[in-house]
Amino acid sequence: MTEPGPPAVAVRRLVVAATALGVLLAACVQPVGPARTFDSYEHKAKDTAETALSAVQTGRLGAQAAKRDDTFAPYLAVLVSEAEDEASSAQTTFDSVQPPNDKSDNLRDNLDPLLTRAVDALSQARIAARRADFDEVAKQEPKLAKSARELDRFVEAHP
Amino acid sequence: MRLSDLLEAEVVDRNGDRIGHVHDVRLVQDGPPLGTWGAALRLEGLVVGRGSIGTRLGITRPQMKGPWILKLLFARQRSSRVLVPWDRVRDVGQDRITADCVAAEGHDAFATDDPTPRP
Amino acid sequence: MNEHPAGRRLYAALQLLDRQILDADAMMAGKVDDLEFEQPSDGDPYVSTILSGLGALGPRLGGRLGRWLTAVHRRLHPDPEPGPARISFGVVKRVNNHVELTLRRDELENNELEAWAREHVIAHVPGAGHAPE
Amino acid sequence: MKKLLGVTLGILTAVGGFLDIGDIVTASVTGARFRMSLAWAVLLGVIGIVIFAEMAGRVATVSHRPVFDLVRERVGARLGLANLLASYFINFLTLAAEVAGVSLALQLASDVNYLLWIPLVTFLVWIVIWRVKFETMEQVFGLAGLALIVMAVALWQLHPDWSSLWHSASHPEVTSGEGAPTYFYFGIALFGATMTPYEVFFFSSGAVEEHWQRSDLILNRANVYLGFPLGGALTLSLMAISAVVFAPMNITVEHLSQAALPTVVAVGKIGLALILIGFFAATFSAALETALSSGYTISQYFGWQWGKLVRPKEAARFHVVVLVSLIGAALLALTAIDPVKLTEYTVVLAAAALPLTYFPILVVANDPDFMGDKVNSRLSNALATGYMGILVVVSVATIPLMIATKGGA
Repeated sequence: MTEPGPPAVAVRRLVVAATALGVLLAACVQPVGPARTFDSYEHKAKDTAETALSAVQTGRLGAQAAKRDDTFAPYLAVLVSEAEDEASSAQTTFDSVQPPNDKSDNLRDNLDPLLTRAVDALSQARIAARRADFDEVAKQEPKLAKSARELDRFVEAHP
Repeated sequence: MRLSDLLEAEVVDRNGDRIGHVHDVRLVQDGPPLGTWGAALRLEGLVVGRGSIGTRLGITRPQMKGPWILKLLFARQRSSRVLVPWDRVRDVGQDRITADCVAAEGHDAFATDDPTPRP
Repeated sequence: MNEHPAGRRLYAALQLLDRQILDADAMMAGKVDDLEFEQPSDGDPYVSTILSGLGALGPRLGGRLGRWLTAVHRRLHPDPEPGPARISFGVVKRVNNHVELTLRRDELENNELEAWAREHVIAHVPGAGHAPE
Repeated sequence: MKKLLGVTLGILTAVGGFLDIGDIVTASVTGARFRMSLAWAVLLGVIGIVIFAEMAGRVATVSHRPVFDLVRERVGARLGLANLLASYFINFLTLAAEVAGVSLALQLASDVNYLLWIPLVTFLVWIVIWRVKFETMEQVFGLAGLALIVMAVALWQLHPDWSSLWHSASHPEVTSGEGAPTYFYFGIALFGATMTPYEVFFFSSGAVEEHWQRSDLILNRANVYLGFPLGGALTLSLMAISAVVFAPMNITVEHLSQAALPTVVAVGKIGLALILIGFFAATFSAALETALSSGYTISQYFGWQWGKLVRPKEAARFHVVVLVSLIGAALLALTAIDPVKLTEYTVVLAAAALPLTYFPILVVANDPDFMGDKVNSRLSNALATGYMGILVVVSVATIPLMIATKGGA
């Protein structure tokens, strides 16, 4: 009478599927693996630079909007601060990867200052935005533009 | 006896040969009077056959308007279905019903079915 | 007023089972979760009762979830070993897209969960007695 | 005017369905990454939802039976229950994401962390469901969602190279630097977002709540043919402005704040104000749709009285389900789970479950016992059968693609 019939099987399958899903979702949160070769390290460096570039460009658009008085301070503050978080977490992640050899050390020495300048410029912009000081935000635009050029060059140099 | 005791039960003839599974139960309104409803729904017979998805979905009824590809897909199921009149049923057991007829004697479940449209 | 001429045919699984029940005020009052047949001393069995609610659905589904639904039903019921909620087919008004009854749903046995939710939760929230505006 | 207001159900459903928190970001992400080369997925989805929502609305109008009622009756109590559990699970996760999404929209307007907004947003959603009449709700949020038209204005203002956009849309190809699995993963995400089942749960239940009669079938058509394509056009506008502004600058979209940026660039302060209102309305609509759908699906499966038309006391179980789902979703949202990621996954999961919802609609729409002379035409049957094929392919391909691409990373 209490023999599990087809519905019990269906429900059990569903539970299994839901569990598998949970594992899957967990797996989708990408862990940072170690880099064992220069190539994989270079690949990580390039990804990091791309992320930082995207954040800096986002900040630039925000700074340009501030310059034209085209935005509201709270929105600008959220935009820039999220971009800053993006860039700085990319830097933190990259810095935590062990460079596998000397060549990799060079690469790291090249990229790290670029990342630091990017995060700095975004921080300055964020501080000014939180104070609703659009002039000060606008002043970061050239710095951000320069940072974007540097990062872009780095990305181009490492296909 | 509950409807759920009949549905999906296996039906065998008096030789123990399988006829199929109960997909549906046909009722006819000519039983004893019941309150405001009127004549009760009498159990006329069991709709028995292979495969049941088409029946469950109601696609195998002749009045269904399509989609033609589904009707085509389930046409085989429909042709395999027979009506076992209740007076031929000898025994209703756990998941197994014995009917006093051989499979070949059954007639098409829908042969006498008038496609009565409802208001 | 004879909507169901004698001799009308119905397919129980297709046209009755799992269908929505409406009460005399057109309020939704559960599903036809199962049907019960009465076996008279002479003649074929006929549909005597609609079984509705978790007490009928649980056993029909079987398995762990079915048992769980049955347990919920038992929990909410005053009797220690309650059967499923029963609605005599004699109070059915008509069967079409819905199964319509001549009774109101608070006169039915399958209303226990609704009554429980109303008394223990919803009635305590301000505005429960007014239609949204 | 009254006629005009009659189509707000369709607008609300479509805006809340296509432009909820995850879909806003997904449309923006795909625009930035693939320009218009995934526009076909949105188009395919819009045509599909138009076909099936029209059918579901017609069935609800003629037989007064909403979608989940049909699901239980046609696929049976067992498979229906499995579908219910799956639908509820997906719905619940989406609700959590939308509660967070509304809060994110408020964060953009206030610079106050979104987690602090969650309790207030939860309360607002509940009070609307508890106290506001269905029609009022649908008109207010449907019309507020129209603020998103500013995205189309922004596209115009950006003076894009129309022929290049058109070329990208009409000659779809996997963008260089992207893998084919990723491309198709996002394709499914966009397709799934336009066809999410909660839209038909909500739309068909709404038709019953509004007491549509046979004479309102024209209203059903108007809602479907105006509302959903409008929602689709807005999604495509967002994709296009993201493509125009972000793709040349190598910006990848991660946040809701970025999705608003092209409009700010093109239209300025007014644009920002409108798009924030639009984001709020769209995510709030999605929260309402999913919260109500959690109550609709469970109540319709068990046959409980549901709906906003009766006093809450008379639909006690329905309101308990909605309340409990909402509180649970708010708690999940408060764990700071990323709402954008959450909806991306739920949309893809929903895509895997699509046939279970749409198949019973197709069958019942052909049943003269329910529909009388309003059964499907040959054309809509042919189209719908074709879509069933697509849905099956999508549902089979979805999970492997999700694993292969690590969720589109």
